[in-house]
Amino acid sequence: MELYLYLALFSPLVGSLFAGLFGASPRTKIAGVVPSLLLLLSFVSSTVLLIYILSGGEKVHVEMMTWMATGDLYIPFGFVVDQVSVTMMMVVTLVSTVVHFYSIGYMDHDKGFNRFFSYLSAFVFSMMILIMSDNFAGLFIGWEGVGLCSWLLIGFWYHKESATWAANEAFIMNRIADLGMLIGIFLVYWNTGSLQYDHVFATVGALDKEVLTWMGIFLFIGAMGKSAQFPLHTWLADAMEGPTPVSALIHAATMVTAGVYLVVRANPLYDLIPNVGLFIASLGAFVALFAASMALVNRDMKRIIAYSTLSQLGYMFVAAGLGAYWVALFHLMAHAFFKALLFLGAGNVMHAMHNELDPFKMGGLRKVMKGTFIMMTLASVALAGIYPFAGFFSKDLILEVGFVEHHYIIYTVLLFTAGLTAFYSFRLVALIFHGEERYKLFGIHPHEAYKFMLVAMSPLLLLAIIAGSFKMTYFEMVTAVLPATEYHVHSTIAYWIMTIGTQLFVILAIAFAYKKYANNKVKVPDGTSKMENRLCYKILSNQYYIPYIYEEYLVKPYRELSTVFWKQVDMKVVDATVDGIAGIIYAGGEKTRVMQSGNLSTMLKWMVAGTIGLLSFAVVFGLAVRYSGEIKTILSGLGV
Amino acid sequence: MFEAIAFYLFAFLTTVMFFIAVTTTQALHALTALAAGMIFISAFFFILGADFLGAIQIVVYSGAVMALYAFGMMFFDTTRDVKEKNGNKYIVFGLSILAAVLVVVIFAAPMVTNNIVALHPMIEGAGNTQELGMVLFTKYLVPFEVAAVMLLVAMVSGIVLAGKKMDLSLTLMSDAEIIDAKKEQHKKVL
Amino acid sequence: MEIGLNHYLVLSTLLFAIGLIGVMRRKNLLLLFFATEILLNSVNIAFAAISHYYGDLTGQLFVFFVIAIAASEVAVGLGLLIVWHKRHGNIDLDHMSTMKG
Amino acid sequence: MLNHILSILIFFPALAAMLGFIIHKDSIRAYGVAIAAIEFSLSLWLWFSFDSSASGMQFMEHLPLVPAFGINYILGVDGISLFIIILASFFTMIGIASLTDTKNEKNMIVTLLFLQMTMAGVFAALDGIVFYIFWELSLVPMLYIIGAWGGPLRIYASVKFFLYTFAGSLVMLVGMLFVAYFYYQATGTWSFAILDWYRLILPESFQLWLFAAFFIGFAIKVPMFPFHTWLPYAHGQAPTIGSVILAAILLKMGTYAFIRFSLPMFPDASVFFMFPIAVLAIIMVIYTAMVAYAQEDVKQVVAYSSVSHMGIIILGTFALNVEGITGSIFLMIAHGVVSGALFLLVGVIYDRRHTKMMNEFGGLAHVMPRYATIFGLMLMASVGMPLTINFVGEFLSLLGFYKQSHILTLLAGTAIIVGAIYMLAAYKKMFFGEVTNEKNKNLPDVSKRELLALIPLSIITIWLGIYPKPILAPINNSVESIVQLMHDKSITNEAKTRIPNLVKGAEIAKTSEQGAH
Repeated sequence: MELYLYLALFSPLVGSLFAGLFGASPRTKIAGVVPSLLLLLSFVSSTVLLIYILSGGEKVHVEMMTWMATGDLYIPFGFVVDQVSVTMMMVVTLVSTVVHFYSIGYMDHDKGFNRFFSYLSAFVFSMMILIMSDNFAGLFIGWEGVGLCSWLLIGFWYHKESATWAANEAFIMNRIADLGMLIGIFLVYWNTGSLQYDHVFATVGALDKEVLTWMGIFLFIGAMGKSAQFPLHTWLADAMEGPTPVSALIHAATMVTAGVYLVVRANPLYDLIPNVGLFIASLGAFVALFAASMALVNRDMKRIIAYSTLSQLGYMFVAAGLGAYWVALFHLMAHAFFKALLFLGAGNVMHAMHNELDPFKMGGLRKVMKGTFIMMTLASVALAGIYPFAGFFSKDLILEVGFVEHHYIIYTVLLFTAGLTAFYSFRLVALIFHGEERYKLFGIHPHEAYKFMLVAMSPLLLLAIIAGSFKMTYFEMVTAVLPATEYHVHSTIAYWIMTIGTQLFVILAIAFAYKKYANNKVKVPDGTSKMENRLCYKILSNQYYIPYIYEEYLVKPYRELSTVFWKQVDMKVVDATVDGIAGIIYAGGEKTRVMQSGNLSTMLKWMVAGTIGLLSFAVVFGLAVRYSGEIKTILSGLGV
Repeated sequence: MFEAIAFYLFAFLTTVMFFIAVTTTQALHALTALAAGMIFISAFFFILGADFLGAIQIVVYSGAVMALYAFGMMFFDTTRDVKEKNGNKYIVFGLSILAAVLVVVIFAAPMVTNNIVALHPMIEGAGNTQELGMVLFTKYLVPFEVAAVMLLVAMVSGIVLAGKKMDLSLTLMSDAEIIDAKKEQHKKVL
Repeated sequence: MEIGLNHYLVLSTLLFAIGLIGVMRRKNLLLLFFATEILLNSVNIAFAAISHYYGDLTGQLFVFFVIAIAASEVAVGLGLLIVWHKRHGNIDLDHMSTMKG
Repeated sequence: MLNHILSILIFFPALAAMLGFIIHKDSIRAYGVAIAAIEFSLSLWLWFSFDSSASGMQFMEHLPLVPAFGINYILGVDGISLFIIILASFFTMIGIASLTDTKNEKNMIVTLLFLQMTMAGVFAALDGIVFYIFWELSLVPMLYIIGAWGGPLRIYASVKFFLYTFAGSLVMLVGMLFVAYFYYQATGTWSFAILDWYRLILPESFQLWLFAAFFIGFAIKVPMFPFHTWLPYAHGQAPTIGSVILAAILLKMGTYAFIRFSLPMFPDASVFFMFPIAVLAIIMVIYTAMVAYAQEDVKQVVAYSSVSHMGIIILGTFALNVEGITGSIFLMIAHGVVSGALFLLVGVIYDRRHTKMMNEFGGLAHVMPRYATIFGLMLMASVGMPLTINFVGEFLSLLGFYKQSHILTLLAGTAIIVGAIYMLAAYKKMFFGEVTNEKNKNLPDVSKRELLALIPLSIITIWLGIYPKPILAPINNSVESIVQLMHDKSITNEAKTRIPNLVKGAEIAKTSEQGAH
């Protein structure tokens, strides 16, 4: 099994290096095909591992080599495949294989084609390290690695100012969270003496509650950055500047879920600190609602999906925070499938619309893009959580968790958010595919994407539809390592009322969205309509003014403070002090130069004065030696 | 008693002479007073039993040095009053007295009076000159020779420095020649 | 009225002070030399007295060397003085300011 | 020959430099590269014959200079100094190899070889006076490099550099003399041997003063806030090769000396001053990172980033445990590699455009993709990306200091944020966006000669990031002996608790002391 582990782990790296070799040369198909095939290999290996684990195999644990060893610290490159990581491996390799093949078509005309595949495969490699590592340091390698690749990929079109800005923002914001993560790792090390998961989680129970709480908080801060939880969420929407396959892979399916993975992975820790868990759940619920509300009015197709991702991440954190780790992981998996599908569909639309992102400028595309239309609709249905699609099984389960755990506020918030989710998803679908063909106003001639791109997307479609049916298999597998709590509403009637009520609510929201946006009266908004001038619309469309606040109250002051530090403090205080000291000596020389008047008589007087000075020294020191005992007593009396 | 009287007498005389030497406006007076002071100082040497030094003091200082000064003064216009335009007398006197007081304090400090062991104790029954000679030509032979060489060098340099154009004798020259020589000298200087 | 070392030292100090006064107030270089001679002599007295009272000949030897040095100093100094006088026509200290910094 | 390899390492380049004067101008470059390559291979040989399982000094040489005052020519290396010596010879080699159109090339190469002598001397010396001599001598070639080949303000910069560091080291010299005097008082014999000094147990009050005296000398060299202002001038005016050597090696003298002198000699004072120094280090990290962000000149960004990273090194040093000190030594090497590479990279663009202002550039990634890639790699190393060399050092340093103070480590950890901010901002200004300046349109990408210097550095950056063990293990052994020595020597209870006791290391510490004789 170790062979498969290494295959799964390193074939993306090989792919990345292979594509990297062509980095500077002009576009060659092979630079895209080879990494994709290698990823397929990785996927197959992961599948083999999954089957092995499913058939009751022991977890695969290898230690490749020592990384750092000093003092008591010992960090190896160790990898583990257990029920949790194999789930993640499946998700990552599957989605990335699909995205790779899709990208061969999508990036067809881009001159950075080779570079793109190099970055993308490097990302997959980092992600694999993140999920397969058997210790926190290895996790951190992957954690930073995906951050780096995300920076490279968001800023892929580096000639665009907005892209590079977004890349830097994402990187720096992640870094803020990574600091929390790092501190969490330090805490773990100094309290348990190791960073290996096995050892840490075995000893964590014996620790002080306060220490555990801090540990949990700092690790979660790390998770907040990667998973773009409030208040570190702004980067995710801006990250949509990157190529769409990147958004599908990194900013929907895999990287952003790393935070959830971390919490799930550290479940023995979080089990011991339910308070932190509750905080995580509350934050998750808040983010779910918060992000969904922003998605309601946004006019950027990709941003809408990004906010939806954010919202779904909130769901996952609710589950993870409430101790339903397997539910969180399950939703993570299901979400990865339909959200990646949604993004790839959006990529097709963008291609067709020549990179137009405003859905109000589209409309009626279902006639020309049948395949994409079906896929996006089904993905949206899955996202909305309609039976029997994947979302129903995973998302409704989270609602149930909230209900069963008696956190009714969270439950209500999530339920409401489910309605919002359905609304904005179908608002998008309606605006893009139904109604009048508004794109004609802009002189665009849309066309369907390459066939093989649609074929590449089909596995995702299939999974988005049927993933729910794996629920029990999955449950049995993963609960070998995660707490096996089943969440059932006790009374059957209440269960049915809840389920049907939710379904009805969601369907109503969908119907409302269709009614409002799928007709021919929809016009391209020009800022004059009544709704656009409402306060709440403005707040929502400006993302609660949070980016603005960050820009005004964090970024600008930082920039100005930096300039002040440089120009005022460093140049005018610190350096000036040093120069001042030198200046004093120099000026002293200039002043005392007058003493050297050249007049011998004056100089002789100075000589006498100098003699007197020396003689006085002799007297003073003589006296000091003579009376040293007395001086010491006086000084000690003064407390010197 | 005799020693005390002699000490105070000569102390008074030297002080006065030296004081005249530094304050008078007449160069000749100063020279005379200095020479007298030197001779009086030799008296201290005799009182202290350092006969050899006393003799040297008279010979070298009062004789050679003073003679040199007297010669030197012949070059300069000594009849004229010496102008002393000192800005602040208080500084001069203040500094000097301060220095004197400090020196006294240092010497009077008890630590100086203790712990001094003679390196070259006086030899009983030998004259002062003999004693000095024995030390000087044994332990201090090299410094002595160096001092001798130094004196020789000083003598040569003194002659070389002062003795340019010594081959011209003013008394043997006619007036015209003297004027020419002076002109030539001025040219050189300029 | 025993005359002790301190008497000599005080005398020596007094003469030293007089010498210093001379050094500081004389503007005529020749008279300045006189003042330095006074300084040297005052120290000589101190040396001789210490030598006497401690029964140590080193002091007297020092005096000897000081006198030798004083003699050479006068020889060289006067030579220089004469050269200077020949060049500038005066030996006034205030005119010697080529060492102005 | 192995018995005298350290002397050979030190004096071979100096002799070669003197011979260099008679070499013809056209062949001086080949000569310099050859000498530096021999020197580098000698240092590699040193490494291969180095016994990395031992913690004490190796290759000791002993030659009396002034026996009456215990001044001896003592040399030796342990895991701490070994790699810095190798790094120094390595940078001399690639520095000479990558020299581009320098006027008076001969003088430059001769100067660099002299500089190599002083650098090897500083890190190999085990006698206070010999150390001091090399320490001061190292100023002279650098002064000459800045003053003769620098920018328009070169005289100001070089004089400032010289006087500032010189003033600091004089205070250090006074401290050294006092330690030797104390040794004389305690034992009746004079000794300037560092290993002898290690055995002195100084009273705490003496330690505090001596620590302060040494601190001033070292802190200016590091340079620590607020003594850092000579560095931007020196870097700003120095030619590329000067900046590279200055950042890669010369700055490390300060931090190395902290570990060699301050910690083992004054353990109690180290504990006493730990928090004030940590606060200074944190100010250094954050403040200079912010200043770096405000810079308009890319070389100044790198210069200030050096100061910022040195803050982490100081912090790791004063963690006073094995993890932290090992990390800080590793970070010295890492920072040497990375900042050296960054200065070389800045030199590459300066050679082409003769400006270092970032607003002159933009969109360079289009024009010079290979350059952008290598710069990106070094940038990521500089911001501490895992699997690059810097991360190992930074991680260990911060990890070590976390044991001492949580809050301060949290503050110092912001280095990874602020570091990312200025580096990414600089990278964005230079490489991203459209090519706006006409002059940049046809810039040639990195040449073969430049790659010769940059590729090895890139390889080291990644190789040691993934597999730091060959370096980490010897460092670890030597550090363990030092930490144990500190623990054994410390007087105050505070120090006893702050400095961990490594029971297994006790034997090693003793043998290293005996090795001194």
